[in-house]
Amino acid sequence: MSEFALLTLLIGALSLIAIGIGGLVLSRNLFRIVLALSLAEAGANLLLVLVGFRRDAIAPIIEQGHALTATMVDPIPQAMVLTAIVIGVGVQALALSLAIRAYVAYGTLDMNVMRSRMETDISDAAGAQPATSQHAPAGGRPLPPISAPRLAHNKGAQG
Amino acid sequence: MNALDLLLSLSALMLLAAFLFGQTRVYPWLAGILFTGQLVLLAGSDLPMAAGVGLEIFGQQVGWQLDGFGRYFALITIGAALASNVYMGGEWGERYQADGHSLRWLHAALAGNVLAMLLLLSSKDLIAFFIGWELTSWAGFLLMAQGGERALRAALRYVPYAMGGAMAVLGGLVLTLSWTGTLDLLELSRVMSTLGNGQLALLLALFAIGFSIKMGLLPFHLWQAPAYAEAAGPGTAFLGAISARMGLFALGILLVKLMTLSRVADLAFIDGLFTARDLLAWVAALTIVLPTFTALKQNDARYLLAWHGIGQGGYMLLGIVMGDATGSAGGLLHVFNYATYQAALVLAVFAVMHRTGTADLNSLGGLVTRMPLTFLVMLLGIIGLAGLPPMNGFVSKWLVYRSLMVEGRPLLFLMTVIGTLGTILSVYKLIHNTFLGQLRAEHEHIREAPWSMTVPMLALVILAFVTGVAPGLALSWVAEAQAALGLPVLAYTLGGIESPRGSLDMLWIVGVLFAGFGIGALLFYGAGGRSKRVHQLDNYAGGHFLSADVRYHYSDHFYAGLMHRIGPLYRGSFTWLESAVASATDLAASLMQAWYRQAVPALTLLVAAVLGLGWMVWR
Amino acid sequence: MNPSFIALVVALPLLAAFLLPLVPKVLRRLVGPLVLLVVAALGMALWQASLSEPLVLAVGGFRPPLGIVFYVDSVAALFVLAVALVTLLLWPWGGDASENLDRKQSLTLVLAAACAGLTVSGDLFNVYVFYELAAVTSYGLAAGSRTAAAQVATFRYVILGSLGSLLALIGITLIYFRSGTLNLAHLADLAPQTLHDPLGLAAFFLILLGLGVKAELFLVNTWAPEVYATAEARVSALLAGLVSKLALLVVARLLVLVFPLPEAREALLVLGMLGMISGEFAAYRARDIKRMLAWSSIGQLGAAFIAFAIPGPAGVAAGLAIALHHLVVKPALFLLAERWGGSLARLAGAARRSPLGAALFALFALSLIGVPPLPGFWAKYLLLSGLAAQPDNLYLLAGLVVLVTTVVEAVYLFRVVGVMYGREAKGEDAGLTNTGSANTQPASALAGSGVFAALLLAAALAAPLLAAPLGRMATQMSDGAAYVARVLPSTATLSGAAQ
Amino acid sequence: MMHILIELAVMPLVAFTIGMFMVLMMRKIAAKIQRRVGPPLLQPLYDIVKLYAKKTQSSHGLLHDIGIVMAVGGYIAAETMLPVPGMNGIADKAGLLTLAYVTMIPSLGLALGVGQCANPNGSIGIARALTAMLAYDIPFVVIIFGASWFYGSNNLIEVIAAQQAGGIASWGVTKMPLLAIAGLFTLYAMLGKQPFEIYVAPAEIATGPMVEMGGKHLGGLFVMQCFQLFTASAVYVSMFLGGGENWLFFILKLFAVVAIPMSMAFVFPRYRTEDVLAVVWRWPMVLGLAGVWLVMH
Amino acid sequence: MLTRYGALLFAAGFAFLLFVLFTSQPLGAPTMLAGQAVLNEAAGTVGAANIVTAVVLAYRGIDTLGELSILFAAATAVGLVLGRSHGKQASGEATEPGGFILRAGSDLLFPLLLVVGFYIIVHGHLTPGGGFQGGVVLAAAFVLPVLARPSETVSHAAMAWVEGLAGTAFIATGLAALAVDHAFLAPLLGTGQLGALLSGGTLPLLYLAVGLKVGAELASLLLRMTEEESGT
Repeated sequence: MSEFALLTLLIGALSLIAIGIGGLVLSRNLFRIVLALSLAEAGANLLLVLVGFRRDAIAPIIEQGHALTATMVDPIPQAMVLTAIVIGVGVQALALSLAIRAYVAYGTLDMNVMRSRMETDISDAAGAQPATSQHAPAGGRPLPPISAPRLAHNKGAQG
Repeated sequence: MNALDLLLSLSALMLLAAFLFGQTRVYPWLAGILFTGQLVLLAGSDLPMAAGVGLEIFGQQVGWQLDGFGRYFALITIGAALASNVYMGGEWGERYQADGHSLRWLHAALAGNVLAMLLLLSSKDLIAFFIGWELTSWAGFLLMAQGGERALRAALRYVPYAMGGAMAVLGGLVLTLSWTGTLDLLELSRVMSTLGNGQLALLLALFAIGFSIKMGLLPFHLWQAPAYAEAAGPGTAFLGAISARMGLFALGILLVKLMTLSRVADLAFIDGLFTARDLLAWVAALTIVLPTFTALKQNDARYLLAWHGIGQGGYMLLGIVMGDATGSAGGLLHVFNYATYQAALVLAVFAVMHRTGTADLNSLGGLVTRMPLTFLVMLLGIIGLAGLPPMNGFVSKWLVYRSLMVEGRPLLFLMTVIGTLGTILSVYKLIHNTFLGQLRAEHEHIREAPWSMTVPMLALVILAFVTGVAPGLALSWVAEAQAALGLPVLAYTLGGIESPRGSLDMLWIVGVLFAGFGIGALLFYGAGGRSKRVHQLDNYAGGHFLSADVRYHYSDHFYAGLMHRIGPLYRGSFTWLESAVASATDLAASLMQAWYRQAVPALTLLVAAVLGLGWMVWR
Repeated sequence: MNPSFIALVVALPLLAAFLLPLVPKVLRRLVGPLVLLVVAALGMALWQASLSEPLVLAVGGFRPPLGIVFYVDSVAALFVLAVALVTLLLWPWGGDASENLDRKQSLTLVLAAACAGLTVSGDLFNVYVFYELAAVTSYGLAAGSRTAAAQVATFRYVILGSLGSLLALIGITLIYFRSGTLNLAHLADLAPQTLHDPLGLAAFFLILLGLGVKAELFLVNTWAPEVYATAEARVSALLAGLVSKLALLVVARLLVLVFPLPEAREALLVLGMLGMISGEFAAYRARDIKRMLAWSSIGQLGAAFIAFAIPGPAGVAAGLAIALHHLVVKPALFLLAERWGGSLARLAGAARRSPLGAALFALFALSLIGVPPLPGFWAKYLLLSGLAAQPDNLYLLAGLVVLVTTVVEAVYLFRVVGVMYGREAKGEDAGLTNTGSANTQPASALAGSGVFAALLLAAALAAPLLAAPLGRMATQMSDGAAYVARVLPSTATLSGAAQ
Repeated sequence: MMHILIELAVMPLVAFTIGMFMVLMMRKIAAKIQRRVGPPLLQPLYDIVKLYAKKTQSSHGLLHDIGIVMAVGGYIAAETMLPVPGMNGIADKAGLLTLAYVTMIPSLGLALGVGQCANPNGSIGIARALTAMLAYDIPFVVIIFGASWFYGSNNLIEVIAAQQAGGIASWGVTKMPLLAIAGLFTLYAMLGKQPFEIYVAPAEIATGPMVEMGGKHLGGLFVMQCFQLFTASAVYVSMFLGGGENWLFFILKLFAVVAIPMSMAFVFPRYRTEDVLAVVWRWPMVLGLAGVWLVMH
Repeated sequence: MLTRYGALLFAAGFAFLLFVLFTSQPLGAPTMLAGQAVLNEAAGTVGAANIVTAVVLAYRGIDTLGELSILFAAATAVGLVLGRSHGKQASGEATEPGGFILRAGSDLLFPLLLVVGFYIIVHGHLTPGGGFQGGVVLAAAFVLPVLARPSETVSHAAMAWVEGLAGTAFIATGLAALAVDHAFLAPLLGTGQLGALLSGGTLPLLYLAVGLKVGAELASLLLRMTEEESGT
């Protein structure tokens, strides 16, 4: 495989990662986010395979015709990719199922809307005011000096 | 088991006992006996008292040893605890429990404070010291926090200060370890003064800030008055008498023993314009003046006394910073003297509170006929606090003035005197608004405080008087403390000091003073007609009969003219500082919370990855 | 002790998890705890054995750089023990429909296996696999409270975590690209020639970001408050207490063995400082106890990152002390939070309703802010003295950050203590006062935190005795050369392998 | 021991006599300035005897009496600490600083006595009096500091000896003119005479500390005033005018100290409380501090 | 808008940085320190013609165990997220069955897929393919009928048994090695004739377990989601 082809593959893999991450960051739709994620993972996997590639080598399978000493590509990245793919599948399935449930609960797939709904839910569950409130935190901040009752008209009592 | 082990185990035992049956009637008796035993043990043991147990932990030896300096403070601690304990053991405690508070916890907090302080005072190395320091802080917190909602809130205000101080000390501790390789106090006293100026200045800053917070030196004093004033009665007395002095103890060790005052005086700032020692002296002097005049403004007796407690700390530090025999003796003696009359005063105020239910200086008055013993205690106490003869407060302050005069520090001297004069004004307000003037109708049938309360109060003021007449009694302990610390030792006599440049002999002074009073009495009672006693409620003003239900007691805004002139000079700039720090923290907290509410954390991750990678690749 | 048994700490919980749904109903609830007890016993035995010399297991019997190696030094063994014990203490005993309980128990067991695997694994990619395993189980557990908010929070967590894992995978790819091996010992051996360059550092940074997601590293920890606030308290406890520590441990291993470089330490130091500042300050304004604890744990982990950035055994000792201390304290606090739940304001008067719980909270708070003689102090002491001993000013700055944030921490923790011991909510607020919601198990939660408190107090009493083993463990862990020598007895075979 | 007992017995008499004539002199000077005749020679004594001899004597309680006793007794004690020609009392055991604080005791005694009377006007007066004390004592201690530093001693006996050693040239007033002027100023404020008499407010007695004082209570205060005049001027003489070589010179100096500034001060209108603070903290303070600076450099 | 361009810029920058890093040494000539050693030894010690399989199941067998567990965990987690509490398992309304072609096709394909799947699994150690690939085919075989006839559900219990037992089998094989050879997951039963179906010792057995496990997990994942879809 020529240098050019290898570089093309590398650029392809990196582009997949870039597109995936870019999509992940920019999408607000939950399903698009998951799709972007799988795109980026595909890029990473491709990268991994590419790293194990060896010029002028065959697949690491010993066949009857070949000598045992034939040049083979690195088998370890291939095994790693196999694992990585399966991991990706598991995570995506989980993400999708969460998306489904969230959609059922909130009736939207827009991340921003969901996030604000979630914030409200958290605050409600905690019985606290929403985070935007300007009130002092519960329990009060460090106290102002406690002045005796009739000290009010004598300002700045604590020196 | 040697003496210190016994002392500490007694203390621990008491803590355990307080937890187990602190609410019973037996406990105060037991604690009284144990405290007395501890006092006897302390006074009777040979110095230095070394603990039999020691630990090695993370390569550091941790041990305990009590020298003359520590013993001096330990004696005061246990004495104050004993008085508080007796006070707590009687009617006051019953009322406290009846109000729904836990006497068990109060006793436990007191015992815990004593144990923590003993551990601190007898520490042999900085680790043991820090352990004692933190235990003291948190035991103090426990004592402050009891006695209701306001006490709790005031105690919570103490937390950032205490922690800030502790962290400054811890920072100093690890830097010390890193720079000198040791934490043993004895070893450090040899090596610490050989550090470079920069390192020493940083250590001094860290430790001094930590210790000043405990002591309530400016500008770290704001927590102290509410925290001490709002605590449960005997707790206030104990805290006021000795708790803040742990900061002085630590500063004494740091400045005199470890760094040596001459080395501290070497640390010059701004082209030698002033040295670290000057700075400390001035902080002490300002601590005398500002809190004292803040006390003058207070309308709650407890707050008034607590603010004075802050101010009086300044005299002690100033004396020690002067570093000569007279000044340091004065500073150290003031610890004891102050403890005696402050505890008495606080107990007296709480006795009044016990009977009347308030410490508001605008709702009392005329109680002198109702509670004469408490009045006597307060009278002697305020004379001590104001530093007038014949009480012991005069002696220690006199020693400090004397030192400032001899050392030629006119402005510092002026500050101390201003503080004393402010104290006189403020304590007169205290006694006038409480005991003099018009008796309120609702207080007409009030009785004297019970014996369980008057006895410890009287014992304390008698002690303050006796050591005022014969300061040599207390000065023997002080001389021992000075020797242990490596200060020049004061040559004292029973009556004070003997010096060609001006001696002080309290035996003679008090003798003459009372002779003068005697002659005065002779002049007054010996001549002229007999005077007729007018009833307390039989008063006229401007020719108009004042019936008891008309409130004419002049209490509010007592020094109006003075305040008009000096009020603007101290208009809560430290309060402003405190709230500025709190607001800044709040702002930082809001910013950080905003960080954790960002909409697309993945974007942050991406940006971070790119920046980090770029940094790693092209650095 | 036969090193082959090391494999059991991973295999047994997995086996139990696989079989759990098939076990007869009567015995089903016993399986998990029993297996965890066995793992704990194994961990104990391993710890005993590894204190003198680390144990190495070549899984499948393949010689080290080829196959995967499990390496158990005393630190790893201790963490195996901790994994088993903490999981046991936070075990989901009930409170759910039977089927979901099965699932939660299975997931918890898998999580325990993944955590054990993380501690013992000596292979970079294997670490990644166990990390992902831990990640997926934690996602599942976090979503297990089955509220919509939890599901959204978990989704966000999944996305951030997956992106992190992706970065970590790219980092691993980079390392493999440069060095051609995945074995940590082998990498450590090769690193000075191959990996101590921008590429190696870039790889380290990517892995740091990736693993940092679980370790609540600053920049990638924004999930923590959301997830901890929505997940069940014991799940939050597991994530904050256990999983974060193991991710941290892996980062520390990588730092010590492969990247003992000033740049790597600086990165860790800076991120740790930012984590401490952001976490503790955010907690300062927290209004509900769960998020407060989440932020607090971010801060504590920041401290641990700072500690591991200190070179040499001192740093490792400090890091271990902080991590272990937090491992005990934070789960206990979350358990207490489970008992109370809700906003801080609603805690008013909690001390009256539950004096023991309030006292425990105060105890843990004191230890967390490092009040001697509680263990938290010794951890902080080790951290600070380690920082102070470094000549670089950045370390001193880190020390300052630790000190300042501790003050902030004390303020907000004691604000809570103050609320609990303060007056009860009155008037219109009284109706809000929660007396424990229906789906909590106050008694078991209190018992659990009681056990943690007992551990804490025991550690406080035995602090002088614990110092020596801790030092030994730190020396063992920080000795990269010994690791290499132990795993790869002779470097000659390596060059043979390279041919 | 014996000589102190003698001094305790004799000094009140001496001080009373001198003080009484000082009062007389002041009233005479005031009369001359106001173009009046002024009181006869023994008028101050008549006043006191009259008050003591009053038929109706009312007391507001023990503390009311004790306050007077303390006020008088404090000055008697202070006199014992002053070295006068032929008698040193316990001056070597107390010193200047102690003296300054002992002289605060009468103020406190008076304050206690007035407080017991439960008259708001009295309390207001005491608040003014204590404020005034705060005002004049601050420059006063600066002056004490300067003098002690200059003489290297706190002991009045040594201070006087050092001054008498070289005649007028070694007197404090020539060595430390600034401090001496500041001291004179302060002394005036201390005596509570015009224009600093706001706290006593003799013309409107109903709003001052004296409001509930009648009979021998007021008589006691008159006695105290005599003591006060003597004590204050004696302190000044000891510090700046070389003390008493013999009784004649001593008495002359004492009268001069009171008379000279009084002649000038009497024409000023009375200061309000806060103005007392401002005036006393400004001029004597500046002079005093400058004097201390000069002395120390 | 700024965020949008900024994000794109950073994504591109990330790719660019990676490009710089990955071109810092020549591609296509990997260092292969461990890889080459595996290539040299695998045939002899493991006996699998497909060296990737040797790596997956033998050298990095624990990775594979982990990965199976991830699938298991994901499936369990999905069950936890989607699953209902007792009694509401079945969906209420009957769903429309698929068209004739789909139904007939699925009937036709089911045995075929089964055969192909198992073939790929058992030849995993010889040819490209193996438990994962075969497992996916098996899963497809079980999901296809559900697509055709949505109302017919596959028994979760049976699926659970397969999942559990397959996983157990994998670990049990490893434990057996521990018992026999004192090494967890060590290859047992000799290497056999290189290239033969019954070679590579326990490798085919492990792959069978992997295949069944993967198939069952994936199938249950997919089925859960389809149930959720139809149930709402």
